Amino acid sequence: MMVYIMCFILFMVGLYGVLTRRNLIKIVIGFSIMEFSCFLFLALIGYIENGLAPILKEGMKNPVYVDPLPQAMVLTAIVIGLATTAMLLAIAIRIYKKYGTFDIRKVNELKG
Amino acid sequence: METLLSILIGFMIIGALYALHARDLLSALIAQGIVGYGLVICFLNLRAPDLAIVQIVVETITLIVMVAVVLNSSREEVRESWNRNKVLNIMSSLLIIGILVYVFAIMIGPLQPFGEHTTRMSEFYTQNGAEATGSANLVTGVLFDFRGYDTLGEATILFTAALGVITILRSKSKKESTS
Amino acid sequence: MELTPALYIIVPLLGAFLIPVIGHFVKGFQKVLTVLITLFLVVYNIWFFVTGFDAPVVTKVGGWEAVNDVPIAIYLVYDGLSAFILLTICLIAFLSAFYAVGYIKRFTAENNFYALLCLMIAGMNGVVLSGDIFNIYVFLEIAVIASYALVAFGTEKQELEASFKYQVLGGIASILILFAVALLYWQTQTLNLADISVILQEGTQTTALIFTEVLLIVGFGLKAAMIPFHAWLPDAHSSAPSPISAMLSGVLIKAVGIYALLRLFFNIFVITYEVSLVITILGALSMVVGVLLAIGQWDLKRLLAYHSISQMGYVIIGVGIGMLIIQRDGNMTIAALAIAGGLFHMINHALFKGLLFLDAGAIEFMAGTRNLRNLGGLARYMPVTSSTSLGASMAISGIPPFNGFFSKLLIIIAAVRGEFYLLAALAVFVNFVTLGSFMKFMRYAFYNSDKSKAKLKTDRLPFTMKFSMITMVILCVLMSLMIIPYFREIMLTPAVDVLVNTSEYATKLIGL
Amino acid sequence: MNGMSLIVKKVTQLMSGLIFMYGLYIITHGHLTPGGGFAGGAIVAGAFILLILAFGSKVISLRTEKSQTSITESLALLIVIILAGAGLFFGSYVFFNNYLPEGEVGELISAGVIPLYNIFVGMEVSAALLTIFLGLVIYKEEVAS
Repeated sequence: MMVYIMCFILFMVGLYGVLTRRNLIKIVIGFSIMEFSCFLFLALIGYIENGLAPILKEGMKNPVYVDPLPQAMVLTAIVIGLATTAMLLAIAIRIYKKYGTFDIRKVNELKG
Repeated sequence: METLLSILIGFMIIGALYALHARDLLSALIAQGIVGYGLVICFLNLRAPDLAIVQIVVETITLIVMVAVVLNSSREEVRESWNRNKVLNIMSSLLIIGILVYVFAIMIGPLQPFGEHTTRMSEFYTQNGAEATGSANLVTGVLFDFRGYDTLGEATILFTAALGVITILRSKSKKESTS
Repeated sequence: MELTPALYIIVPLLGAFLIPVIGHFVKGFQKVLTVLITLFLVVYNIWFFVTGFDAPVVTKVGGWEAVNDVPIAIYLVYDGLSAFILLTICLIAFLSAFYAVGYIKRFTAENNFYALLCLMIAGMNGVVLSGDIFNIYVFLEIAVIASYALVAFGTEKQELEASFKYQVLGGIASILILFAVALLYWQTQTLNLADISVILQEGTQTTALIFTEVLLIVGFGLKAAMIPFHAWLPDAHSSAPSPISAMLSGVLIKAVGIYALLRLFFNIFVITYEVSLVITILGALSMVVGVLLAIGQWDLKRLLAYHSISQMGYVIIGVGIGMLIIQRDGNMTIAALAIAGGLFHMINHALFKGLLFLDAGAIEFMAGTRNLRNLGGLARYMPVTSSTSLGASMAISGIPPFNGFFSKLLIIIAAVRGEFYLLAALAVFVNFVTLGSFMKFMRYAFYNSDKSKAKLKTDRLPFTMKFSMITMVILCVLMSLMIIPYFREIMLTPAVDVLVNTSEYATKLIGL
Repeated sequence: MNGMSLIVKKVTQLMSGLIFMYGLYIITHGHLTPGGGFAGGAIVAGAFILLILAFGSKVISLRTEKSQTSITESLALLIVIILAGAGLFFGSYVFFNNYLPEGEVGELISAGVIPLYNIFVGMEVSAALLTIFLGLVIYKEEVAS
């Protein structure tokens, strides 16, 4: 259970970063950390003790493979994370151009 | 195995904390690299070579793009003075994180421990997946055959993001002659 | 030809991929294609209803049959609830796309706009059709990433800020949902919703399951903008271009927020008292706080956005009362009535709120501002807009000939008969505040002293914008017919049946 | 963005070809060895990004390049969805069917449509990543000038 708890701590660190940092780039970093912890969590779930990587080899008798399904899910999730990061960065540099800063306390046109 | 992974994740947590608190944005990005590449090592230990390859490439490209974004901008992190409020904030967030982690640790108690995973949906994938799809790499078999629909969605998301980025970053948003 | 739900996803995706290629060379192609695609979807949907389908229609993607009753493929499930929400999505999408033909002319990069609109439709259809929890996550991301880009379409200061806020909160919600999916996979070793349901109905309520449910409520609650999680909605919905505001307020928060919550908490998890209480309380909070926040707004679209939160509160208390009654094992007819009221209000809200956002877009198009203080006397110059706004305002504040009255009435009757008197009183109270708020809107925008004459940008609206607005106001009246038993049995009853017979979803799917 | 020094340019010339070939290998052997369309596509995009970084953005016309990559990604995805939908209209009337013969496990030409999906998804991923990168670079140039 130790690994899962460590993984959750990593998740909370990312969430803390997203919610408390005041710099746009730091927020993007916090997001990446949260995503990484989710990927790790999925990969941890699929692991089987003494399992083999899920690639077929000749001449194995009754091999035990680790679960390939969470790995396929993580592959999908990695690409989704990449897409999210790209969108956030595009907005961030556009905001930098308009306001001249990455500080979100200065970005407050909308109120109420 | 479990201890090794825990130590690795511990290093990743330290890297993450440094990344979130570094003064200079460039060093923050490099510290984020610790987390990303640490994840690659974890994937290799978890017998997931496909994930390791994808993660190492994606992490590298993300780092390049983020460094390119940060380089010509102001790299200084916004200064915050140390006062009573800040200490209070840090204490309260530590407390909340502690409580949540404790709750999580209790809540997941009844589930299977690490390494004793059983399969239900992927039973068929590991037993007969290779013959059924003809692919020796089971992950590719799952990705493009059993769950090919997910993969279509995933490629579409990347397409959406590319379209979104060039839409957001276009130079003029409104046509001139509307009046 | 056999009816297949897969076309709901293939057709808009084909459109989205064709537009950047052919639209690059042929002028005007993107508009025609998008309108044709959405029109096709509406016709296809109505065809489904008319021929009467044998619910549920299940497509196993890849053709993999279940092994020992364990499904191994992704299922596309088209049942009464999916059909109902798909009709809402396609109808609003068609009218918004047709409206956009006239409205978006002022902006550059029209190709990207229409391609992203198609992607958003495909994403929402995918969420509604999917019978696989990870697949729901993937298609949800398509819809929300497209909407992030569309909110920032104008690339002004406000739009960028709103989009960033929306992305941060939406991203947190997505990651929480992914984490919950991982936890569910850990507990059940499967991703198929029907299979998960079978396992969870057999097993007991473990602590890990409660944790998962909390994560899912927070995640989808953020997407649906229930009250403690609403911070992004007013900014995002008021900053987007008007047709997109209509889509976001009208269908996106329902398809990716409310629908997912309904499907998961009615059909998959065992309904517990705590969860139904939490959902009802969140709904009541949204209803009351949303309307109170809306009173002080002078920005037209912001006012409408806050009313969206409040009206979604009606939907949520409708289904929440249904859940509470089912859990109490009380009278199933009252539960069905409450759920029917909630679902009916969902499609009504899509129509009248979409129409109001389109009207706001027309006002902005003509007068160049959406601050109510600077408007006035527009009724003389914009007869179509003012009359359709009047209809929509009457619908949203529950005045009899319009659809809003009947759905609110159903919810209130169900609340009284289920002995939730406080909720019924709150619903009536909120309705009066809404009425007051929309009287203010009508007065300041259309009937006050003439302040805006000098600033009118153009003197006539494009035909496509007028057409969409008029069609919507007619639909607002026609929807009242759904209270008549014949129409109710075609559309509303199958959707309600899916939710009331909670475990039937799994039993029908597993044997296939 | 200016180019880098002569040494970097020479090394990049040598390396980028190798990286490109490695990406192609990863894509085409996706069903036999670790990797596949996503990893290989990202590696191919990496080779191009390396070239642009080393030689500077003045060597190529960024805008033409961007419109080409964005058309490429649309076309690649169009082919993927046509491949997937083809099963719906002939064959067994199933969406996403693997309708080509599976062949023998372990051969290069095997696994039915999976290698085709790998190739076109790889194309899509590389084109999409390049589009994102070029979009950011073009925006930076506009801001600088």
